[in-house]
Amino acid sequence: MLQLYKPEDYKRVLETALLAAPEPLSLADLKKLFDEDFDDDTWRTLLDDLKRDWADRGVELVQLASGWRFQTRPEYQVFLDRLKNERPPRYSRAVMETLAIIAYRQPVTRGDIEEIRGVAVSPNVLKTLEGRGWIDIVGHRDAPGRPALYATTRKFLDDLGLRSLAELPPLAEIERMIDAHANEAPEIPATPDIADDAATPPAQGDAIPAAAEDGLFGPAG
Amino acid sequence: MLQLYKPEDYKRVLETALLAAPEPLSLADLKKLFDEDFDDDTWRTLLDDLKRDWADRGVELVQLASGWRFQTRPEYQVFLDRLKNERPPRYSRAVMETLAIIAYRQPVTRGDIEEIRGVAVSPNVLKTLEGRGWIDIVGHRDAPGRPALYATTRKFLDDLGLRSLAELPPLAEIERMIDAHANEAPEIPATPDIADDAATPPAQGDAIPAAAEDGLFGPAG
Amino acid sequence: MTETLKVGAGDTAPAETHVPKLYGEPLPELPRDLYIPPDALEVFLDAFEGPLDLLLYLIRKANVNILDIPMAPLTAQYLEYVEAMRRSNLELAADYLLMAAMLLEIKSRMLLPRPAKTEEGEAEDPRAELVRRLMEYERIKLAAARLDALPQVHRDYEWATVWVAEKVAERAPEVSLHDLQAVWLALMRKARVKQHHRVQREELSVRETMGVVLRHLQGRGYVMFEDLFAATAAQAGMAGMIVSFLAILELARESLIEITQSEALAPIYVKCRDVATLQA
Repeated sequence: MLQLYKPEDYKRVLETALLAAPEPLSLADLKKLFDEDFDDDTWRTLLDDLKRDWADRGVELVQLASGWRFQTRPEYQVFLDRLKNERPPRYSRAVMETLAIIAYRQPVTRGDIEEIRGVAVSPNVLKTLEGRGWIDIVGHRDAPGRPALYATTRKFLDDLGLRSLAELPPLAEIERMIDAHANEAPEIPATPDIADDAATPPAQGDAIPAAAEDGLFGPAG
Repeated sequence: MLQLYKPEDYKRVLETALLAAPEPLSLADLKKLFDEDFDDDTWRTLLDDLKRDWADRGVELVQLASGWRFQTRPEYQVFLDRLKNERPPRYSRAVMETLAIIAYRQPVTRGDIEEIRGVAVSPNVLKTLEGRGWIDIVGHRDAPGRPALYATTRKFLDDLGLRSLAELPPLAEIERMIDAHANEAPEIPATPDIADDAATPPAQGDAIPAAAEDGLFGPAG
Repeated sequence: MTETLKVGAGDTAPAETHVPKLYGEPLPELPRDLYIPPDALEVFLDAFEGPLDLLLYLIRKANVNILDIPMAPLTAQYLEYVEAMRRSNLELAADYLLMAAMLLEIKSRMLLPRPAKTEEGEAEDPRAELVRRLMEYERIKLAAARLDALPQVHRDYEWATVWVAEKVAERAPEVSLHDLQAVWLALMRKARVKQHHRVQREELSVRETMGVVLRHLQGRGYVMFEDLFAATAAQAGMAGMIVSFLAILELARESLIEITQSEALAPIYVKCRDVATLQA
């Protein structure tokens, strides 16, 4: 049998028991581990020490009402979620279309969105996207009612793994795809320059909303 | 979201995921953790490194048939047993011999098992092994009655700490030992361990009573 | 090869003495280790997994060569065991009786002269099948013991199971670039279908497009050059794009718009010259 001499040895048994236990272990449980009968101060020292050992890890030792247990830190949840096979919830069609319109046509007003979608846009849709931190208001159009102009945020780029809006699937390319599908017959040869121009997204795409925010390119007035 | 920069950061996520996973994680699972696509060498280095980090602990990182997993070292079981209300039962010889036949001779029918053991196989023996998830039916032999063919599962390998059937204690070695023993002149005492192994009736506690186990015939007349 | 099984030297003589006869055949020697008190017989029986296990025990105990089993004493011992069970009114497993018949059959065949050698070599030994089965069983028996010795989860070790501290916050829907593109593609396709007849009816003219461009620029300040194309191309495809280009050139020539570019290859921005006068 494994012999325990130093405090380290006891701590190792403690750690092993806590890592293997499916339920929190009370101090009474933990005391069953060893023949020796430590006083509560010693136990406290052992457990505090162990807690400190795990201070910089993805797992931490916590004390709950029913005892001690190791548990994952919340910051690591996002990684653990990736291992789950369950499908993540999805946004409604209205939310996705609105997001796509804002992403590709920003800055746009609610009216613009409604015009493209052909239906009224519920305030909830915009609230959902604002709540997620993916869109925000970058200004107001100089038009009757001064409607708010929406654009996508840096968080939207981060969450979709984009460095800039320039990395969105290019518009011109998408439209060429539509053309290829829609009017298969009359192939109009495009002048290379124009096609290239249209296909090349702006170099600092994400600079546009920012610029509008700064008032540089904001509504003329 | 937590940003990962150094190999240490990745290792910490890996460690957290492996400690929290209810099942072994395959390399394919682990690859889901990160956006980055590491090559297999990098993965091997990360995992080997992590394994080394745990070299002196009561818990170790092991590679099993279905992936990687943290498990406690057997030396610590004596402590962990003190926290348990009941010890898991040891399987009877009937169960273990049936398991050995399935493991080494798979796929086999119940008839094959009876032929090798020389006694009828109780349905309870197969049910015990199926209940543990160690064997299952993988097909039927094209013979009268279409008897079920049994084979061992991935869980059997996982639960016994094996990566593949190739890691089973080799039968060939056992055969050499038998041969070595058999070829000796009868006057010369046999290799002690073999003679002991083979000639010592099992401890009573191990054996399920034959009457209950294999079904008895009427009194000999 | 002696036909008697060696018996452990320490064995004490049985208290009971009678002439051992099995099925009328006297035994050459008493199989001493088989004299078991009747109440212990059941325990003894339980210790064996079947006739093969019992035979292996007898063979290993006597330390004889499994490839050259002395059939007479082995059969005698086995039958004595079966007889003892019968005397104790223990129920006998069919498997034990079947083995008894097999042993007797082999023994009787051993007494017959061996048939002539076949072309392949020696004639088949009547014991061959029994030996094959005994060796196969012994292999499995050892394998079972080895398997049992392997560390087993929950018996010899445990899986590490760290609690996953799930956040209470509900999981946000995930959106991929692909989703976004697919939605946009569908929107554009729908828009095209809607506008198809209009485009066919109306002739694309440069002047009309100049109005579209101006309207597009209205109140927006600087607009990306590309966005102007995107706006018109959505309506009339490649032909529309060419017309838009001409319209923009014409607007610039008429000083209605301002086109700026900070440096070569930098984005080109377009802006209305006089927003106020163009406001509707």
